[in-house]
Amino acid sequence: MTAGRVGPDCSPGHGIDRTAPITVTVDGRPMAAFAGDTVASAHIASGRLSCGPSLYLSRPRGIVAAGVEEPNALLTVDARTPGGPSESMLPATTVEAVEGLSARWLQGMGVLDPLGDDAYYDRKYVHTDVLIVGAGPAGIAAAREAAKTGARTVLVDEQSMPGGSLLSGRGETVDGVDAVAWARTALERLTGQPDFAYMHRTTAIGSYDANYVVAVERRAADVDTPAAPGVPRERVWHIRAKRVILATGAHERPLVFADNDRPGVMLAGAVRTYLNRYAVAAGKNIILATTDDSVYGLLEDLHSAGIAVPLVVDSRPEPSARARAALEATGARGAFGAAVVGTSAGADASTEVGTSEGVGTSADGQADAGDEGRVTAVSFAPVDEFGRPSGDVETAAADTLAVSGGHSPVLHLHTQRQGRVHWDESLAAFVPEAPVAGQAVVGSANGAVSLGVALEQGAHAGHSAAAETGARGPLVVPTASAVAPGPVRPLWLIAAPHGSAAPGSPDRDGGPGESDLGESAASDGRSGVGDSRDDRPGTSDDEDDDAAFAPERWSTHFVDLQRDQTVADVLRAIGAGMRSVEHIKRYTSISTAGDQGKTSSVNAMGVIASLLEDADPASVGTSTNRPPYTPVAFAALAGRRRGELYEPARVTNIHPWHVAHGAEFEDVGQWKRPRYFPRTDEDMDAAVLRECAAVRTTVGFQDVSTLGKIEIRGTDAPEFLNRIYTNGFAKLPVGRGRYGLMCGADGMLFDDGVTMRLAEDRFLMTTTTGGAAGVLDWLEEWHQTEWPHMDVFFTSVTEQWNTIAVAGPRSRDVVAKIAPDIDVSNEAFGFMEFREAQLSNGIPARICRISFSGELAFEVNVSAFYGLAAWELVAEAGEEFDITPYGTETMHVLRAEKGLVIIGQDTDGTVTPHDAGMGWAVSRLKDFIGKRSFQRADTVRPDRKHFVGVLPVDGVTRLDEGAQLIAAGTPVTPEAGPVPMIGHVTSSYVSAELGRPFGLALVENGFNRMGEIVQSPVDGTLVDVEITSSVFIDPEGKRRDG
Amino acid sequence: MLLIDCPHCGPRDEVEFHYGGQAHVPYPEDPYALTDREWAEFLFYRDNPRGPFAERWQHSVGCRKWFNAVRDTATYEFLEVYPMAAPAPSAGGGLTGNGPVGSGSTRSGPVGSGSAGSGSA
Amino acid sequence: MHLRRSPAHGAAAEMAAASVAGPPGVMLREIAFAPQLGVRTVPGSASASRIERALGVSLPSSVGETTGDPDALHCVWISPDEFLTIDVSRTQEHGEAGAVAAALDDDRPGAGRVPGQVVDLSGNRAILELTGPSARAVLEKGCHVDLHPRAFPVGHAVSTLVGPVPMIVHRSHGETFRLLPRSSFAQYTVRWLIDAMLEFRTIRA
Amino acid sequence: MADQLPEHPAFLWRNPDPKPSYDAVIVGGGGHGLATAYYLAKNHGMTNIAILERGWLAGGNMARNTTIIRSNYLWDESAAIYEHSIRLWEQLPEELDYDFLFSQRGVLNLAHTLQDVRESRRRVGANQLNGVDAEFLDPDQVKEACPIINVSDDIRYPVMGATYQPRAGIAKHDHVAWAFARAIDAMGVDIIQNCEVTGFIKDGNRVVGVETDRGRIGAGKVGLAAAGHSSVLAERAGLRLPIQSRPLQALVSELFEPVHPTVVMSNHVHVYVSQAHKGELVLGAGVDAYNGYGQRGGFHIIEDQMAAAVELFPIFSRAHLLRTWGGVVDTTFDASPIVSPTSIDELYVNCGWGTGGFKGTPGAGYTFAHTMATGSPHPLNEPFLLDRFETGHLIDEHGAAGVAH
Ligand SMILES: Cc1cc2nc3c(=O)[nH]c(=O)nc-3n(C[C@H](O)[C@H](O)[C@H](O)COP(=O)(O)OP(=O)(O)OC[C@H]3O[C@@H](n4cnc5c(N)ncnc54)[C@H](O)[C@@H]3O)c2cc1C
Ligand SMILES: NC(=O)c1ccc[n+]([C@@H]2O[C@H](COP(=O)([O-])OP(=O)(O)OC[C@H]3O[C@@H](n4cnc5c(N)ncnc54)[C@H](O)[C@@H]3O)[C@@H](O)[C@H]2O)c1
Ligand SMILES: Cc1cc2nc3c(=O)[nH]c(=O)nc-3n(C[C@H](O)[C@H](O)[C@H](O)COP(=O)(O)O)c2cc1C
Ligand SMILES: [Zn+2]
Repeated sequence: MTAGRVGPDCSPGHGIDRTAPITVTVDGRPMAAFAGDTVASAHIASGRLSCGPSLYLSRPRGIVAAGVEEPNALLTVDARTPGGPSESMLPATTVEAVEGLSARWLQGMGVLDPLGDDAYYDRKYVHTDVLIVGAGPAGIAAAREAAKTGARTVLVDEQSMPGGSLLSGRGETVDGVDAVAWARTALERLTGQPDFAYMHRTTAIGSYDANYVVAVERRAADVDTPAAPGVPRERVWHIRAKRVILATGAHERPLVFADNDRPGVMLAGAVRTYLNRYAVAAGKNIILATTDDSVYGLLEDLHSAGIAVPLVVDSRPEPSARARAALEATGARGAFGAAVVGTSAGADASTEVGTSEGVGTSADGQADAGDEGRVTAVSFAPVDEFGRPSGDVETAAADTLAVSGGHSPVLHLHTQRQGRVHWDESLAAFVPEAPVAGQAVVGSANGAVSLGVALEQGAHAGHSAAAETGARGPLVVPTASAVAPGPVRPLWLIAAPHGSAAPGSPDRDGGPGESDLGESAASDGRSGVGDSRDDRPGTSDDEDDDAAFAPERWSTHFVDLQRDQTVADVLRAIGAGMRSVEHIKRYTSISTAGDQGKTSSVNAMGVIASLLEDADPASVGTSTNRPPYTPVAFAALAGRRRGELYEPARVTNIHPWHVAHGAEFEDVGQWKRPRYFPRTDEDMDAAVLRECAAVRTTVGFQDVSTLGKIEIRGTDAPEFLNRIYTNGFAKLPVGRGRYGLMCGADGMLFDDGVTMRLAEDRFLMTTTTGGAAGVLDWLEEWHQTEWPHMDVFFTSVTEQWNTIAVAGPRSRDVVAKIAPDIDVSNEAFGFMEFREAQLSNGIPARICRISFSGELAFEVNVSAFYGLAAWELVAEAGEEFDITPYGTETMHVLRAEKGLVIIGQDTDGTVTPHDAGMGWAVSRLKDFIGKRSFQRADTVRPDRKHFVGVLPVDGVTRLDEGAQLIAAGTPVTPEAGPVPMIGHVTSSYVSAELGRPFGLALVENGFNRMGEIVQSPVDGTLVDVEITSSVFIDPEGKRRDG
Repeated sequence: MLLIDCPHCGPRDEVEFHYGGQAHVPYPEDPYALTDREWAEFLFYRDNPRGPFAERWQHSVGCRKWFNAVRDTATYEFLEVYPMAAPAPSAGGGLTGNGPVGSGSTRSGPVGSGSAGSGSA
Repeated sequence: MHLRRSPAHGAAAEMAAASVAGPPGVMLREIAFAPQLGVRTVPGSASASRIERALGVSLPSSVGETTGDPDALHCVWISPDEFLTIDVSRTQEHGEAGAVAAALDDDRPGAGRVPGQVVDLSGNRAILELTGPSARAVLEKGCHVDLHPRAFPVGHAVSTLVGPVPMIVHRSHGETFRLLPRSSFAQYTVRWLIDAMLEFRTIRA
Repeated sequence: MADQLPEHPAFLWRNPDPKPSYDAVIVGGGGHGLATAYYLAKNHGMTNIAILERGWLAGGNMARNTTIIRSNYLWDESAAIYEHSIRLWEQLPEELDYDFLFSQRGVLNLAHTLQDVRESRRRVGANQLNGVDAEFLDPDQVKEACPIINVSDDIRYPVMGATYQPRAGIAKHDHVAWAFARAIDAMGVDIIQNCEVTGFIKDGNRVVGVETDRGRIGAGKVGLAAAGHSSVLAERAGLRLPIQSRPLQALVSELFEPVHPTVVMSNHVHVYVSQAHKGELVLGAGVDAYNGYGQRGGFHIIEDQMAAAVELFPIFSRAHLLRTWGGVVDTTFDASPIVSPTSIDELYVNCGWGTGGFKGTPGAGYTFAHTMATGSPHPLNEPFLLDRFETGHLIDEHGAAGVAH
């Protein structure tokens, strides 16, 4: 008999296809495998157990587990597509073997591939009546009962095939047929049903409020095949379920003894999985160590596969019926009331005992090159009633030690929903206290240790979950032969065989227990540091104890293999004063690695409890499980939110023209707005100067469709607007518009715009581009929550209309051409008026006289379908005047020359209308939102920051937007302390009209500083800046009428 | 992802909603009768209990209607959902703390309606 | 006619190319220029009955409900006092809202003005139509609402999100969903859908 | 073989039972409570004091934050207190004799829009005049400071520049707490864990002690440093605070070999990230929308954060999300803290540090200790009193704190 792959006569090989051989490569070493293998099973099949060494201590390590709980065997899987990325930190036990796969062992720390990832990932939102997590026997039984009622049922399981733990066993039957076949058939039958879905390779990673479960599906066995376009490599499922059934099974725990981290020390369940699922023998000569009955199935399976099992070390004083039967049948020796106290490796050990040649040791007794440090012998000793080794230590040769320290139900998804757990003494495990509302926990996850009970719990849960969603069917409970489990005797901490007392024994005096601490603290509440140092385990007046807790005696008792932390580390944390498991976790980093403590966290609690002499692990408190259950690639969670789909870019109907005419764009909220339209060889400054000059001297046009537009109707609309705007709107005549300001209740400006009165009870409000949605919400909020009695309705028409600003002295000529029906003369068509018109090409339009540049200007509004046509019409009509398209940058310059604010650029949420120089727009007569705030001490201060103009005195320096201002003569010595600042530049441009740079600023007491020279630090020098009015051109407003 | 039972549209995912902070905070009858301290209370002070909390939500991408809910801020569980005009349910006991309780006429301060931005760190 | 441009205008060819016929097919197209009216009124009120008379279709009364003919004039419930009418059998005309809006302003003796609002919104939203056996699967890549026929039967319509875009989703026929995002989102929505449809093209190939 | 973090001291603190009374009691054993006790003892000679912590020490936001330390705030008042804090950080490792991995690796705050650029320049200008090291970097310089950032301009929100504060950085949060705890324990301060304050004992308008689930404890002064739970506590004293408690989430990846040399924050796409000393990427994101004390939030927030991270850092594509969690942050209207006496005599509050109070730990402790010891604020926290909500003199740091206007 050899280690490695075994034949069909020795193993059912549930998980592999012996007819499909493949080759995978690890660290350059090709290995034969079968479809269905994992890299781990292929590696073991190739005769090796070793993986990368440990993270910090560089100790040799081997594969421990057969599933997601694997702490040691981490891989970087090389790119599968040319130019694709590699992926790091994948447990070999979860990487399915596929032809050509190549991987490398890691030392506990991954390497990120700078290539990024072009693979396709996506997301699905689905709803179901019943969601079952886990396709082991309990989950399948639940799915069967739920699905047959017609209830929508989804079953997810992280594995590539159904069956869960059944795949690890053999010979079990359900309803009289082989259990694995039963599972397969059950699912095949269900899969035909329209409202049933079984998703394999799908891990439920998180459980959220109201039964919202997030699951990640890996597409195929291949970790990174060139996916066909649109077929995701991984898909994230967002599942909202009426009922959730957790059938997530249990994870086996290792045992904590000296040198428990050697390659060859494996979880017993994993050894069994490798044997039965993958037809791989982990060793040739295997010792079992256990605290309950769970390893006896393995004993029988190994025996019938012809693998030597000389010994079972069982912590329980007496063999259970199950144990007795299995030992008798296999002829293995049972050492009861005993524990493994250490392992050794090397030729010396292997010579000691041995009927068989050790595996991993070649025929001449030398360790196989790939498996340095592998176990060659196991020491064990009887333990007393407190679990202390108390008797002669025996040593037996073995190449593998299969350990079972008990099983921990997988309750991550339960506790993520704040489900409570309690410590079940008889199982030595945390089990659900009660399920979360709308959920059930079944099978091993719920502490069921026999197949029959798991099936029964599953079936009942599936049946009632469906019934609770209104779907009924007859309940059928699958049956399996019931084996009553024997007792459990947990061992948390097994001292090394030095003959001294084990920790945690109650007869030991002066130990590190909580009670001692309590006493010493109580006797002297202010006990000094020195006193409490004595509370450290390992320091007491008992010399033996001192020795027993010497850290060096615990420095190979590994608690967390992935973080390389031992009992010595725990001792140290406790010695430092830490009592909470949360502190010890953070001090030692136990349970914080990639496996998140799946194999270590309960053991850590057990160890802590023993060291503190607490009764059981529960008394030290549990640490929190957090999503994700297993790690997920960032890219999978980003999904399709990449590149152009990252976030919507909103565009107007005129956008294609802008693109065609070479516009450079600016992001304003989600909108793309043309910033300027450079001509060949023009930079932004040149383009903007040209565009500005065009508007000031002839005519320009801009797409201002993005401004928010809200149509308002109601008899109370005028009054409503009066409350919203700082200035009055009730008396606005029909046919006219008015500029208005809005403040928050705190009195600070937050939006502005022109509102036109279309009829007595109808208004059209415009808002800023970025503020559009917020303003509509603001109106609705006040209406619905504060003034519901008012007759007023609001409808957003932002996208119903495209708006084209036509500005400049020749704008009237252009508008006259495109709207021949209307009289555009100044007398007939006054400022802030509007007209309904038909454009020369037949398009109906509403034309307003509004100016944001100070020039004569019009805005042409057309239904959005016509936006582009109207734009082209304007372009054509304006051609003879050399009409120039302009963007936001030019618009900003033009309005700045006129001293008009841009909310959000010239204001920052701390500016009142008065500060902005718009006290004229604040009504004294009526109340409005924010008005009361103007009476507060800080808002009545006369020296608040005011909105002013700034002119660099040298006439050439363009200040940075954002540049700070200081009073002239202020020493700029920040080293000596803060340099007082009086304000900052909010806007700054070069003006074609003024032939110089200029800016706008918020300056302390600015209205009273006109003409004052202040300074702005620019690149280490101080630039003199004159404070001026914010209005730079045409203060009388003559240009407005053309 | 909370599941929020819009009184008009039924249960929908949290992403469709906008949070509005404490419910039943009416705009003061006469703001000018308030001291600065009292006005500050209206602007900036909201109850912040751990446990049942009467709060406002708007179904912003659905029906756009505001409504009230009592939600446990410790468990995130919705205990009740009710229209804007309905009085605060008695069920929540001290759920509205010392905030003024209006007749369905409610108002959030800027805190409640402030958009949740990024954490700053 | 040539003066009009629909919101997804430039994407017609791409949409056609992305469409997959036959099982597991899914096809995408735009329904352009259909008249849409935004209606604000409370059903059962005097305003509502005037509007219903003027429209010739009754207003739906609860979430999800649509009234009228999905292939001609129909009305979508948006909120207890907000509705959208859509007529996919016609092209919008100038003054589309006029007649119905006028019903609210009725100044004949004894009639009088009533509260409410009717606004032409024909250009406000794009109408995209996703059809085929995989249409639901495409939408499930971004739609939080349950699209199972039991929860979302033919005739059902809701305002929700598809991906990051707010829109109305209307199941007009068995395998047909109409999607109505605001026009400025049309181009993005088309890109998003075409990307989501890719999988089905691949499967067929 | 990876390097292990520096070994912790073998002894940190005692676990005493509470005494019947103390000169001062600090409620809340997070970073701020610990730092307050430290400076009360160190600067004001008060050692007969206790920290009462309802759970395990520093298990609140102190255990949960993304550990970013910087002082490049916009307004003078903020820059002053945060810069003071950084200066204390710079001396603490030595002063506390504890290598808590304070690493001044610099912080980049990215600008993705023109308005971001304006605000960034404004902030940099203000910082420089306030003596805070700061500069504005263009995209190429951003790339130099952090080579793994995608600065190409064909992404949805290209990087248009960044502010850079070289003296900013990170520290190992738990170790910071333990460093303070060890120091104050040694000075005789009692750290009392598993001791929840359930009420306040008053004599007239003066607080004279607290009720706890371990009995009454007398106190000459009481300071609240309970972060996310301040409102709940204050209400028990009959005090209302302008605070809303919100969930804020963060996450870490598995360990990876170092790729990220600095700290990057982007308010616009809502993500911030550094690589901690052990090798895990530490990321934070947006606040969940609603009030909540659950120390958890919604997964959509995490997904948004992942999308932003992968857009900005393509190299993170196949980094693995390892763990997500939440804290409870106490937000104020102006995104600035409150360090203040209250209307109740000898009751003081330190709260409202919201999403950014880790960096303020020493500064908060320093000023709060001063306020408690003397009964009146230190000049540094004078602007951060409760009365600002009444006068309207807010210190609106939303820009710097990340809520875009
Ligand atoms: C996810 C996240 C990321 C963050 N990132 C950063 C960052 O990068 N940079 C930064 O500067 N800041 C950051 N912060 C903010 C920072 O964590 C907090 O501002 C800061 O920790 C608050 O001070 P604290 O440490 O004292 O709070 P906490 O640690 O929360 O301390 C308060 C303590 O009070 C205790 N307490 C509450 N009620 C009672 C009671 N009744 N009796 C007794 N004790 C009580 C709590 O148990 C808790 O331990 C982040 C926060 C979070 C949640
Ligand atoms: N203590 C014991 O003796 C012991 C221990 C283990 C198993 N068993 C036996 O195991 C069987 C229990 O069956 P069961 O159905 O309860 O469990 P199971 O272990 O058979 O199945 C659980 C399944 O859930 C999957 N899973 C776990 N978490 C998941 C997640 N988050 N997302 C997706 N999939 C996830 C697992 O991969 C597995 O396939 C019984 O036959 C029992 O006798 C006994
Ligand atoms: C900077 C930082 C780094 C962290 N690194 C890890 C880590 O490597 N592994 C881990 O499991 N958790 C890590 N955590 C998270 C903590 O384990 C834990 O989630 C956090 O302290 C909140 O506590 P809770 O999840 O127990 O509620 C880290 C937390 C922070 C703040
Ligand atoms: Zn709704």
